[in-house]
Amino acid sequence: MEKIAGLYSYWIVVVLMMAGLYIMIARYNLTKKIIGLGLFQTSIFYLYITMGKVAGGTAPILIDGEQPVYSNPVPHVLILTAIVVGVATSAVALALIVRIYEEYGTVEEDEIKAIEAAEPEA
Amino acid sequence: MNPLWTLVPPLAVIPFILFFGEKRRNLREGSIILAGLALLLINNLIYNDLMAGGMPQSGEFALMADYSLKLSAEPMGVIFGLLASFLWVVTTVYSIGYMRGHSEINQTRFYTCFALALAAVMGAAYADNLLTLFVAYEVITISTFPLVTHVGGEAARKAGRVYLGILMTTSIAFLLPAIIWTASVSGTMDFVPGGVLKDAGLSNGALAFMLALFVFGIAKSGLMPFHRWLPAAMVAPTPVSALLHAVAVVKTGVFSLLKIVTYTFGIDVISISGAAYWLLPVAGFTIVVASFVAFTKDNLKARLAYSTIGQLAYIVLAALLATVMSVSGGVLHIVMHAFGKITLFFCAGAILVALHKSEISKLDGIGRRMPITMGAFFIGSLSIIGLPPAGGAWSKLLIAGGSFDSGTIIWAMILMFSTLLNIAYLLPISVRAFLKPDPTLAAGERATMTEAPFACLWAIVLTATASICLFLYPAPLMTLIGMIQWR
Amino acid sequence: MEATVANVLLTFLAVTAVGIIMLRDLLAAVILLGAYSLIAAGAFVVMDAVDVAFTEAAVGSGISTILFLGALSFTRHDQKPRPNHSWMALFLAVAAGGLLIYGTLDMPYYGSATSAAQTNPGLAVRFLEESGSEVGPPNIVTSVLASYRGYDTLGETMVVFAAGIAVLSILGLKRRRPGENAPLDAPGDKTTTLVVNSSADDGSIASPNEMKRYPRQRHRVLQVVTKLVIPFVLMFGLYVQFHGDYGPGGGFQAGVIFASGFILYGLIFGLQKTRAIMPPSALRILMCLGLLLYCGTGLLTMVLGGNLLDYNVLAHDALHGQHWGIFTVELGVGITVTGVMISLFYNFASKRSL
Amino acid sequence: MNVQIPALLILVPFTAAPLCVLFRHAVASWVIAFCANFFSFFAACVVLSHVRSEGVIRYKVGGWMAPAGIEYYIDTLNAAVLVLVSGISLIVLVYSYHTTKKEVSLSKHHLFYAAWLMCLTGLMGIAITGDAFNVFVFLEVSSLATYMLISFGKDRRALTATFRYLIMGSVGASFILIGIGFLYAATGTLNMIDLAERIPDSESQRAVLVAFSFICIGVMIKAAIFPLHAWLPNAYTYAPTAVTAFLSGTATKVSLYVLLRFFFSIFGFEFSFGQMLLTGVLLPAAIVGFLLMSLVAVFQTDLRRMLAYSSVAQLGYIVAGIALASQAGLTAGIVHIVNHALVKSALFMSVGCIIYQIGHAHRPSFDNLFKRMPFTCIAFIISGFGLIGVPLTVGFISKFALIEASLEQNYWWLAVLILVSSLMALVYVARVAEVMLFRKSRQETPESSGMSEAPMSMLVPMYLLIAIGLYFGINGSATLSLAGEAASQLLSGFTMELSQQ
Repeated sequence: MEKIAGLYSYWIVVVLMMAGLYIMIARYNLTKKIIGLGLFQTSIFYLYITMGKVAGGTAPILIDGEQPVYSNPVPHVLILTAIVVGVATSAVALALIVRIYEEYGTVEEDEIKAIEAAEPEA
Repeated sequence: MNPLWTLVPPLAVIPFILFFGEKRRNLREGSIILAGLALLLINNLIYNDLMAGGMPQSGEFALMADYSLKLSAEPMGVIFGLLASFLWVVTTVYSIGYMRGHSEINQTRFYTCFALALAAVMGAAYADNLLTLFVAYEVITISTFPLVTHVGGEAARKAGRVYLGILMTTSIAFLLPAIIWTASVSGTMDFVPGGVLKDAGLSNGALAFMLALFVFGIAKSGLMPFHRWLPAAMVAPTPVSALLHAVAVVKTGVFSLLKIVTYTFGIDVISISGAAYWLLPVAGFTIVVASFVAFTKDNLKARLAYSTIGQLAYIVLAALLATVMSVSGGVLHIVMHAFGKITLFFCAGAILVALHKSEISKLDGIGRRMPITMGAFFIGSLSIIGLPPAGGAWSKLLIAGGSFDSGTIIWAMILMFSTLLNIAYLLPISVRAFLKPDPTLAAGERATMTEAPFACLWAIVLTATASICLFLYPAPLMTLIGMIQWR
Repeated sequence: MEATVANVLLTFLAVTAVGIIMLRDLLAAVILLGAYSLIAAGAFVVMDAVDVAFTEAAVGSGISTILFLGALSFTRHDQKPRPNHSWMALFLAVAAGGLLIYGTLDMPYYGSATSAAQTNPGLAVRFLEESGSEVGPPNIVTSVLASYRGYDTLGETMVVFAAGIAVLSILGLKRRRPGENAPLDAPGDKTTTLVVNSSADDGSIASPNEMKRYPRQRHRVLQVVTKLVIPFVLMFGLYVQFHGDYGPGGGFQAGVIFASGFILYGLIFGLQKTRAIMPPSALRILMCLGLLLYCGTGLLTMVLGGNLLDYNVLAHDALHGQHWGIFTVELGVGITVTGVMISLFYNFASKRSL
Repeated sequence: MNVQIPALLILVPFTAAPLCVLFRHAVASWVIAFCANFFSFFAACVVLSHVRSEGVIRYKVGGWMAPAGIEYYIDTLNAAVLVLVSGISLIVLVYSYHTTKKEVSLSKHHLFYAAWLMCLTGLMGIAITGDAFNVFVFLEVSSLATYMLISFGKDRRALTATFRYLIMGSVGASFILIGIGFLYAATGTLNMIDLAERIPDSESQRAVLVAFSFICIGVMIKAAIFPLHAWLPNAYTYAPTAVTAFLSGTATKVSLYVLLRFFFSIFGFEFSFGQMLLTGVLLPAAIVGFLLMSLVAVFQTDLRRMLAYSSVAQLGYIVAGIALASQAGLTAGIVHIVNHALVKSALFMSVGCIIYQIGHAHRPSFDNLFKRMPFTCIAFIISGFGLIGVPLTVGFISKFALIEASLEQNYWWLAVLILVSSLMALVYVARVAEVMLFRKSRQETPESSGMSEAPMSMLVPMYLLIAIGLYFGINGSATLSLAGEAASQLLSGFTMELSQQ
């Protein structure tokens, strides 16, 4: 029981991650894939932050003259970086989607494949 | 004399060939002949060093940490080096006549690859270890590929595919693993008198398997079933066929085998372990079948090609018998067969250039048009058959003797049987040429002399004479062979 | 209490995720994703990650939603229905998830104060106990981000920069040619008649297309409110930028907020007017300048005899040096992020307003 | 050696990238990129020679002692990777001057070279660092730059190829992120050396195991190891030619380096290969990879696609060497990383020359190629030999080492399979060579008869690379001893007696 309470949040986060991953793999719509990627990455951020939490802790900002319990700042720093990376990737992917739609007239993966298969080699 | 010098003339001449190009043909070919003479001289100096009791060798060049490229001159290599360099000069002279007479295209490329191949042959001749030998072996394959496909067109492309396919495939699939295996069990790749596998702790079965890998991996020796490349390669211009496919390429194959048998396995290891037990019948089979196939071929070069396959199998047989006498015979046969077969190929080329004929059935009566050529052809045939007064007699005798030495008479019998077949497929050509009437001539008309260009003729006479000389005066060769350290 | 709140939020997240999977309308899915990020940001606050929450709210539910909408407005809004389910994908996801859950089984429990991560004297403990005296800023996240792991942040800034120029190269922002005036965007493949937007008395020029897309342009109320709000947004951005040492915030968040001021303006008053205020070439220079400021700080520390990004050498006193270093570095990040974010918006918006 | 050189190695191309964008001038940006890259290459050479003579370099970024700060950890392996990456980039950069002119619109040249520099910075940043999370950051730098570079391809399929790479690459990167997260939870540290020390004592061994698996899979996606290679063929086929040549020699190689670092230095030999049965998973994947991909390559008609599949196959050899997990196998794997990079970049460069002049690389539509572009054809054939493993080329050295390593463990069947795959390489190279040499034009048009070779600025770098390849093919002991050194360092874990800086 203690285990379930202690690990519950991890498990839900894992499920969320896999939901994102599933969308990325299973959905044909390219935009939906990127939505999945967003979901996936946000869940990973959550995983990290969960690790850094200390029960009864407070945000890691030093307060003069007090010695409270601080949560671990390291995952926060890492995730700040990861968020930026995530949005950067999404931006590039969305730009690509716009261009793909311009070129192919569709953003469905299987339709694009069909169009490409009809094209001559290189 | 450092054997490394032997690589210099053929490599150094390549820039000259490219520089002179098609425009200054005389200079181009002159430079090749000069290089050939220089190479012959260098080989001769090495021979002198060896006779004076030295062991000329080059420095080591580490290709990989434990394995290096190294050249050294031992008697077998000197024989092969002398042979190849001598025949290079002769072939160059011949090909000047042939290529011009036949107005071949891309002669510069031809001579370049030719020189490159020869440098590689020198490397193989003086290889001091398996790695060097393998490198040279592959370079020969690649550098002769453009020669095989020289004439272009679909047929040449197909031939090239077969040529490269079989030679590269076998060398990568069998020879390379055999070499690496040897290295990993014995810790060395060097050629050592008496072999390196004596104490390697391999079982007889493993030894037999390894030997089989070597024998089939060296497809240049033309052993069946990996012989198809040789007839295929006959689409090449005749000088190529002559030097490369009667001398350099195929002889590199059997020479490598002899060297491996002597210096990697050691003849004692082979004869004691019975490693060759399963391979001898393959050689015997090749000897007989190749002779039969040759018999059925009407194209002169194709017949010669199959004859070569059979003759090479003699040497393979000699190597596998693994007695002192048989291996000596094998080494000798390299030389004897080289002179005999190159004469025959030269003659075939001369007939093609002079009369544009390549089928045996059309050769009736040409002996009167080309008496010198066909006379040489006859001498060459004798040498291949192994009859006096041509050199082939000695080597065949030694190999047959080796068969008795090893205690089985059957191989000697196969040799004799194949000799009969040789007679049956070679002599009729001379007979046709000299005795049958020329169908193109009206009755009573006298044939006019239409010999090949002088350069061709000169080469033919030289090699035919050499064949006879080798019969009369084999002593220096025998001395060299006697210097091989067997154990 | 905290744990309960976190778990409730987590459950919200799960519901939202299911919604994202199920919804076929992409627009709704994008909005849900924004909501997802916002809920996550809320949870981050509960878990004491205020800086992360700040960033996630600004980026995940702000910028990234805008980008998604930009892309969507250009492509289709709905995904095509597929009859078959992808069992393969399901299997992969379940396998990976199963593996992860297996891995969590002996992980330290949520909130554990004795886990390896919390007690490592080299990292967490050191940062908590020493950063005040070694680096200075009360906000430990800022110390770690800009100083201890300043090199990571350097890389992160380059990622932002890379995204900026990648989108620029992929979508190919049309450049204003010298001598060409008000119709800023030379029509590319499509020809559009530019009309003066009569309802906007400020004389803004918009294509009919753009008017259709941005009907709010005509809303006087929105315009007024926006004009009132924007100074505060920008002010807040500056505050976040320079107050990052003391509270949550820093260059990245500040850049995003600053940029969002411009984006807001762009949404309400149209792209052309925004471009007149903040021309694309200025953005390009901003993007580069920020990154160069960061690199320059690194070079300067090396010239002054320290290692790369060793701020101690920047002033006589180590703490002062750290202060200056963090200040410039954060400023660099802020400038680059501002430039990139506005540039991203321009690229997506200009693609369709032509 | 100046102590700051490792930092400058990264910082100079890093700074050069925004400068390119700032100047916005095509030629100027090329010059900036060239100078920066040249400096990096030079610095990498200095670092390599220093590492080999003086031992491992540790550089404290920000002056903070690891594990609180980030540090560079440079031993022989990553110094060699740095030299390789910057060297190949430099050579291809010179080569790219003309192809870029032809393939990328002039107004985007500054972006192109900036992306190139960022990619280079990212790759070198991955190689030099001693911090696990920093690997992720620079991986993303290089990834984003790579996406951008590929999307410059002229064919519209470049876009979809980029997108697919982006999806797979992001999954890979996210997996790595998850893995690093689990590692952090289990050990509380991010520094590689610290990780190596703490992993055996961690109380969360399951988490470590999961971290291992996820990092493995993530890196393998990035390295395009079979069966996770799906992004590679299209990406290599439709990217601008110079980009393909650049990436084929660097990107996957750096990912392999990361794999080696995690397998051997961080998780340690016993963990990776003892408990994890990695040999049972990795080796079969490698074998199926090189056999199947060689076979697929045989049937390709587009040269670049063929070479792309061949790349996946050759990566299989490297992985096989790694999976043997012995000094000899590791040496073979590492030496093949270098050798294959040299060969494959040269091959893609020669195909790039063909595309530059003819406009396509579709084998059945070549005619009279040797007459038109003799130097390019010779370059292709010589490099092709390297792919097959003909003696005196680098391919021979690495294949020899690999076969020897497999025989050493009595895996004779592995040796056989490697040879079979080499034979398939023979087939696909020979098919191209044959067409190049012998296919005559079907209709004699004036433009198809004369010689129309690619410009010198493309041929010279290509031949330079080939010459380097031949040099290391003939003097194989140079690379082998380097790789051997790197392998023994990997097998013995992180070196602790260091020249701290």
